[in-house]
Amino acid sequence: MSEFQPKIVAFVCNWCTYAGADLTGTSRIKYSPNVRIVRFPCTGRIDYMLLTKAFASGADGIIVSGCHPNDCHYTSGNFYARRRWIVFKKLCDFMGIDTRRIVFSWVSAAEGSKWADIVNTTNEEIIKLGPYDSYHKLSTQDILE
Amino acid sequence: MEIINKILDKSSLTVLVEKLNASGKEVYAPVNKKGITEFEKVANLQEMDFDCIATKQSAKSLVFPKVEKLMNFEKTFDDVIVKNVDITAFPEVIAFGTRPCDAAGFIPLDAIFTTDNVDEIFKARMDKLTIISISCKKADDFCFCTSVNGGPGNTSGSDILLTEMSPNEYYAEIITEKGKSILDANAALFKDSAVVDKTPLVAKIEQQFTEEVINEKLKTLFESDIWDTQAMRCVGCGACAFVCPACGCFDIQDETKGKDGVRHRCWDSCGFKLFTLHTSGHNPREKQAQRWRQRIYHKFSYQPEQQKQFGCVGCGRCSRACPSDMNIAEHLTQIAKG
Amino acid sequence: MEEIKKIARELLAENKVQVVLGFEKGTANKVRPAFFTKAEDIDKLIYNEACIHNIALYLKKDTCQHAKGVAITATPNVVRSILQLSAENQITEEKIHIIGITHEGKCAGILDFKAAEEFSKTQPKGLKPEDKALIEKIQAMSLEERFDYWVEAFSPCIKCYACRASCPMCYCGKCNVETNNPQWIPVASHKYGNVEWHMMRAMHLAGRCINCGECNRSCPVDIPLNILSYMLSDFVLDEFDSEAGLNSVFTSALSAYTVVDKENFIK
Amino acid sequence: MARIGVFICHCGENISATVDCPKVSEVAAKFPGVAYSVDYKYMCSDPGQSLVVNAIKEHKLTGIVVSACSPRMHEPTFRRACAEAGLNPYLCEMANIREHCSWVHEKGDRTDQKAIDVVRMMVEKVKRNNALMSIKVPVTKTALVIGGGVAGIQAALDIANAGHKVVMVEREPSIGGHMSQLSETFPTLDCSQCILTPRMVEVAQNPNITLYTYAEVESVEGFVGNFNVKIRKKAKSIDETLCNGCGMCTTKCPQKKIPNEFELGMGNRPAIYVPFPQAVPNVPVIDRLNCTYYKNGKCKICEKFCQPKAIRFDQEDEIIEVAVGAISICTGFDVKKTDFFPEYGYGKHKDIIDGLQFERMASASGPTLGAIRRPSDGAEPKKIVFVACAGSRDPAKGIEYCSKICCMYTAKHAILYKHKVHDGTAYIFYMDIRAAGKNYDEFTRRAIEEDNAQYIRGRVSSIYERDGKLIVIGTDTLMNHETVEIEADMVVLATAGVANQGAEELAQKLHVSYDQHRFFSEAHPKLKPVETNTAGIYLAGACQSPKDIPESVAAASGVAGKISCLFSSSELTREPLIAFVDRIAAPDYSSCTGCFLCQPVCPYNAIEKEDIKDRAGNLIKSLAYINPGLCQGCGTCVAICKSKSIDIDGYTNQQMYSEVDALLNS
Repeated sequence: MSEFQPKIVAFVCNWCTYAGADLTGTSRIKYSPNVRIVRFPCTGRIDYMLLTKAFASGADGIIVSGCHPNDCHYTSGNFYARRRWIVFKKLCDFMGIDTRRIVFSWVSAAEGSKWADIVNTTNEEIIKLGPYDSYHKLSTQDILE
Repeated sequence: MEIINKILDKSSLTVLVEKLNASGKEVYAPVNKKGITEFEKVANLQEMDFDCIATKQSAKSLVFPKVEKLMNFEKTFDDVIVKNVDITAFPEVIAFGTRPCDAAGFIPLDAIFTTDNVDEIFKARMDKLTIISISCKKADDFCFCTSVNGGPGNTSGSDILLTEMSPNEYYAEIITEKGKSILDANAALFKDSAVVDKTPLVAKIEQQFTEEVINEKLKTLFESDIWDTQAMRCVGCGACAFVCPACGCFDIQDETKGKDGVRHRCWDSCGFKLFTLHTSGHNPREKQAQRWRQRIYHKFSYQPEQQKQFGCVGCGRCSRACPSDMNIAEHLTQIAKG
Repeated sequence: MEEIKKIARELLAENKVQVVLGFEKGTANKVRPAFFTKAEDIDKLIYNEACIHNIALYLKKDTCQHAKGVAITATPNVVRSILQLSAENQITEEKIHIIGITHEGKCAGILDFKAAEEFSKTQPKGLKPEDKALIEKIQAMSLEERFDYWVEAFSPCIKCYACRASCPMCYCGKCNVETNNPQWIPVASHKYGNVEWHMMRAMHLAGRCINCGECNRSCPVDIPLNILSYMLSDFVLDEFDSEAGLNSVFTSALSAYTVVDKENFIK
Repeated sequence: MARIGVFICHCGENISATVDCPKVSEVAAKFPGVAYSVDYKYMCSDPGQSLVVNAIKEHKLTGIVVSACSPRMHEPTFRRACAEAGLNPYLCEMANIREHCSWVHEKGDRTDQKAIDVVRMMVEKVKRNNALMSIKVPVTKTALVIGGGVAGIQAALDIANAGHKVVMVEREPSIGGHMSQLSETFPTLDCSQCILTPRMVEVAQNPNITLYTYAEVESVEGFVGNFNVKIRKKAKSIDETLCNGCGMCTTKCPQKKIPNEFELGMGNRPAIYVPFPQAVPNVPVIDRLNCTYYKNGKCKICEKFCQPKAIRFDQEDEIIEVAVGAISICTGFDVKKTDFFPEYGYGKHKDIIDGLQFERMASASGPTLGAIRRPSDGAEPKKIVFVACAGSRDPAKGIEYCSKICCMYTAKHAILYKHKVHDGTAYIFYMDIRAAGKNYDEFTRRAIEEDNAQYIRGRVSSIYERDGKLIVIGTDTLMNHETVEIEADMVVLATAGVANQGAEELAQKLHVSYDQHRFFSEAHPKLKPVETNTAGIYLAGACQSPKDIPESVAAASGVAGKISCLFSSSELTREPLIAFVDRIAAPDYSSCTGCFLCQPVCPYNAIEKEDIKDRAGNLIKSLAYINPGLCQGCGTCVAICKSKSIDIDGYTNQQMYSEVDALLNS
C-alpha cells in the first residue's frame, strides 16, 4: 500500500465505453481499482474544463473514452469531441500541462478487454510518471497551506 | 506631531534600506522588471527604479492585496469550523519610494475600510505599514494631483517624505510617529536641517480643476447625458479600478477542496457589469455609462459626503492603464467647465 | 486620409449612417477610439499608424447597436473582426459600412462584406516577428519549463479583464468566468485562478481569434497572452485548414469536423 | 436541505464477496446530506424495492442512490420504485459497484475505497438532480410519403391499411417510379408492370391516401408528430376533377416530336401527355415548355377537342399546406447516363445504351414493343456486350460504392436478350458477380448455363465505332489479362445508380443528413436503418443507397411499421433528459449571445433561432432555442457553448462538476 496509487478519472460516454466497461465486469476481467468512472451521454458532452478540474482536484491521470468514429449513438458527437481534444491537447502541451496524463481512447460496447487494458496501461504509465504534484500544488496552494 | 526636518545623503539612504531590511521589516520599492515598474520587495536600494513617475499599479496591494485570505474553514458532517487569519503574524512593511500621490491614496482607502465598521485585517496591515515617499521631480500628461488637493511634494499620507535636493542629498520630512520611530532607530544616518522650500525641487503640475467645484457640479449632473458621451469608448474592463490607489471595492469568494475551504477577498470594480447584476437578471447599472457615472460620483460625491474624503489622488494611473484612453482628468475638467 | 474623411462626411451627411467609428487625438501622443455623429465633426477624425485599437469591438456596444447605420474606419484587423462577428451572427451587413484601410494605411473605399472577404485575404496578418520568436522559444522549452513559464507569466494578472473587454470576439453577455454554480474558474487572481482563466479564454478563442493582439496591448501588466491564441490559430489553420476572419458566413473550426481529423493520439 | 438515501446492494455475493457492503453503508451514512444508509442482499428483489419505497416515505428522502449494478441494468427499476413512493423518478441515481467494481477488482481496501468514492460521487450528483417530467408531444396521425415509386407505394399502402391518413407527393405526373419502366424483374422474370400497376391503382383508390402528382415538397417545418409541410402542386393545366382520361387531347396535339422521358428518349410524346398508358392518375399534363400555345400564343387544339372542358391554360401552381406527424422519404435513385463515360464515347454512339434504356426496349409496352433493336438502324443486334460496373466501384469516377443491382439486372438482360434473339450472343464484362440474395446466384448461373451468356471477368477500357460496329476493348483477367476485342452490334452499360436529382435540396428542406454521394443518411447503419437523425423522418428505398425491389419494399414496410408505432398513441412520451438554453429576466433574456456556433454540431437540427421582440415587434435579440421535440440529449451543444448558456438535464454542469469534485476531494 505504501507504493504510489494514482488517482485516475475516466470520462466516458454512456453508449460505448460505459457499456464496454460493463462488459469488462460481466466478463470478470480484472483491472486496477485506481480508476473512477464518470458517465456522460456522449463524448461530445465532455467539457474540457472538467479535465483541468479533475487535475486541479487531485487526479494524476485522466482517461477520456467514447465510441469509435462512425459508431456514435448520436452519429457525430465523438467527431466534435475529437476535434476539441486535438486543440485542447495542443494548448495543454504549449502551456506545459502534462498530456501524457490524459489518455484518449475509443472503447466500444464490445471491447470489454480493451477497457481493462486501457485502465491497466494508463495506471502503469501514471505510476511511472508519479503524482501530478505541480498542478496539484498550483491548484491548492491558495486554499490549503 | 510637528514635522521634523532632516537631511539624508544618498549613501545613508542606502544604509537605511539595508538596516530596515536587517531589522526584519519587509521593504517594498518600485522595481523595473521587464519594462514595467511595480512595487516589489527589495533587499537594497540598487534594485530600485528612481526614475519612474508612477508604478503601473499603486501601492495599495501592500494593505489590500488583489487576493487576500480572510479565513479558513472546514466542513464537518453537521458543522463548519472557522479558522480566522492570524493578524498578529502580518509582517512590518515599509513602502519605500512611493510618490506623494501613492501615500495620499492610503487615506481614502483607509476611510473605506474603517468608516462605520473597522476591517480588522485591513487595519492590522495598515498599522504595520510605514510609508517613506519621495517627492516627484517629473510629471507626465496624466498627472493631476494638484487638481485634487495633492502635489508633487505633498506630505499627506507619508510617514517620511524625501525630496531630492541634489543627486547625492535628500531633504527628509519626518511627518508621523511611525516616521519618527524610524528616525529614532537610525538617528545616526540623519543630519539636522532647516525647513527647505521644496517648490524649486519638485515638478510643476498645472491645476485643471478643484475637487470642490466637481463636487458642486455633480449635485445637478446625475441625469445628464454627459455620462453617455464620456463613457462611449469605455470598454468596461476593471483596469482603472485595479490600478487605482484609492479604489477599495472587493468581492468575497469561497473556494473549497473537499471539506477544506478558504474565504478570499478579491479586487472588484464598479466598471464590471457583474458588479451590480442581480440574480434575477435585473441590473440597476445596466449601461456602461451608469457604471462610469458611479465611478465619478463615488470618488467625488459619495466618499466626501460619507467619509469626508475625496476618493481620487490624481496619480493618473487609471488613464495610463486604460486601453481606450479614457482620461479622467480631461473628463473632470469637462465636468468642471460644463 | 482625406479620402476617408470624405467618405465619412458623405455617409453622415446623407444620413446613411448615424455614427462613424474611428479615431481622434488622445492624451499626449496617444490616439483614442471616437464616435462621430455629425459631418462637421469629421475634421477631428484621424488615421495614422498609432491607430491600432481594434475598434470593431464597439460594433457590439450600445452606441452602434442603437444606430441604424454605422460606418467604421477599418484596418485589416478590424475587417477580419467584422467578418468573424458576422459569421457568428453578431452583426448584420445592412447596417455596417466598412471604410477599408490597407495595412499600408491607404483607403480602400467602402467594402461590402464580399469585398471585405477579398480584402481580408490579401492583407497580411498582425503576427509580429517577436511573437513568433516567443512561441518558438516556449515550444523549445521542456514540459516543466513551459508550465513554470506560464504560471509565472500569468502571476501578475489582476483579472481586470481588459483582455476580454478589448477583444471583439469576447462578446458574451455573461463570460464563462462569471458563471457560478458551478464556479468553473476561480474568481481570485491567484496563480491557479489565472492559469485556468487564460487557458479557458484561449480555448474559447481557438479557431475564432483573428490575431489582432488587442488583448496583449490592453493588458496593464503586459502578459503575452496573445501568443496563446496566435499559436492556436496557426495550429487550427494547419490542422483543419480553417481561419477566422476571412468569411462573413458561418465558419468555426470547433463547430465542425471531418472524418479524417487526426486520430493518432487516440488509443 | 438534501435528505439522500443510500442503498447498498450485496447482489447476493456478487458484490459483497469483494466489497465490504456494511462498511460502505456505514461510511456513506456520514456523507453530508445523507439521511439514511442501508445495505441489503438484493435491492432489485421485491422486498428490496419495498425497502427503498418505505425508506423514501419514512425518512422523507429527497433523492436516492442505489449502489448496485450498472444503471443500464436496473435504473428503470429503481426509478419506478421512486415513483411508487411519490418521489420524482429522476431523483434516483445508481452507483455502479458491480460491473465497475466488485467484478473487476480484487477484494481489499482499495476496492472498498473505490466503492465508497463512487457512492459519494453519486450522492453529490443526486443532490443536484432536478425533478423532471416526461415530455409529451402531440402526434398528428397523418404521414407524408415523398415519392411514389415502389417504396413510396408500399409505405403508403401499409400505413393507410393500418388506418392512418397518408399524403403522397410525386414529382412526375404519374406514380410508379423506376419500377414502372422495367420490363421483367429478377430473379423470377415476372412482368414489372403486371405486379406494380394493381398497387398503383390501390393507392389511387385507398380512401386514406391523398395523392398529389406533379407536385413537390416546398418546405417543411416542425418536428416529430408535428410537421407543417407546404406542397407545391405544379400546374398541370388540366382540371383534374373534370378530366375523364379519354386521351383525345393527347391524340390531337400537333406537337408530337418531344422526346419521351419515360422511354428515356427512345420514343416521342406530344406536348399534352400522360407518361405511360397505365399512369395513375390517368390525367394528362401540358408540358408548357413545348406546348405551341405557350410558345406562340396560338393553338388550343386540345381545348377544342376536350369534351369535359377540362383544359385550364391559366392554371397556376398551387401551394397546399398539410399537417403531418411523420415523413417517409422514398425519392428513389437515378442512373448515370452514357455521356458520363469518355472512354465509351461520351454517349455519342447511338448503339451504346444504359440499362434502363434496355429495360424499355425489352418491355412489351416500350418503344420497340419488346423487340431488341439497334437504335441507330433498327437492326437486330447479333452480338451484344453488357458492361457491368460502368462507373460503380470506381474511385477515379468518384463513385467508390457498388451499385448493387447491376449484377442481377445484367444477368436478367442477357437472359431476356437470348429469349428474344435466339441466335445472338451476349457478352458480359464484370468485376465480380455479386448475387447474394434469395435465388439470385441460381439466376446468374441460369444466365451462364442455360442462356449461354459469355461472362468475361475484366473491365472495358474503350469502345469505338468501326464500320457500323462497336469495337469493345477489354481484358480478361482470368485469361492472363489478355486483351479481348469484341465487334459488337450493341453495348449496354450497367451505369452506376446515383442519388436522385434534387436529393440534396430536399435533405436541406427536411434537415436530414446525406452522405458524400448525396444519398440520405440513416440514423444508425445497423440498428436504425430506416430512421433518419431527425425524429419522425424515415427513409425507404433507393434514396438511401442503391437497392433492389424486395429490399426497397421491405424497408418501406419497415417505415410503415415505425410510423404506425408512432401513430399508436396520440401523444409521444420522451425522456426529459434533453438540453435547454437558460432564460433570465430582461434586458438580457438569456446569457445566450446568439452566436449559433452550437447549431451545426446538433445531429438532430434541434437548435432553432428564437427571436425576442419588444411589444412593438422590434427585434431585441436572437437566442438559440432547443426544440424539445427534436433533442435527443447528446449534450454536444452544452460543451460547445462558451457562455455556458446551454445545459442538459440528467448531466447538468452542476452535476458533472460535483461528481468530479466529490470523487477526488474526499
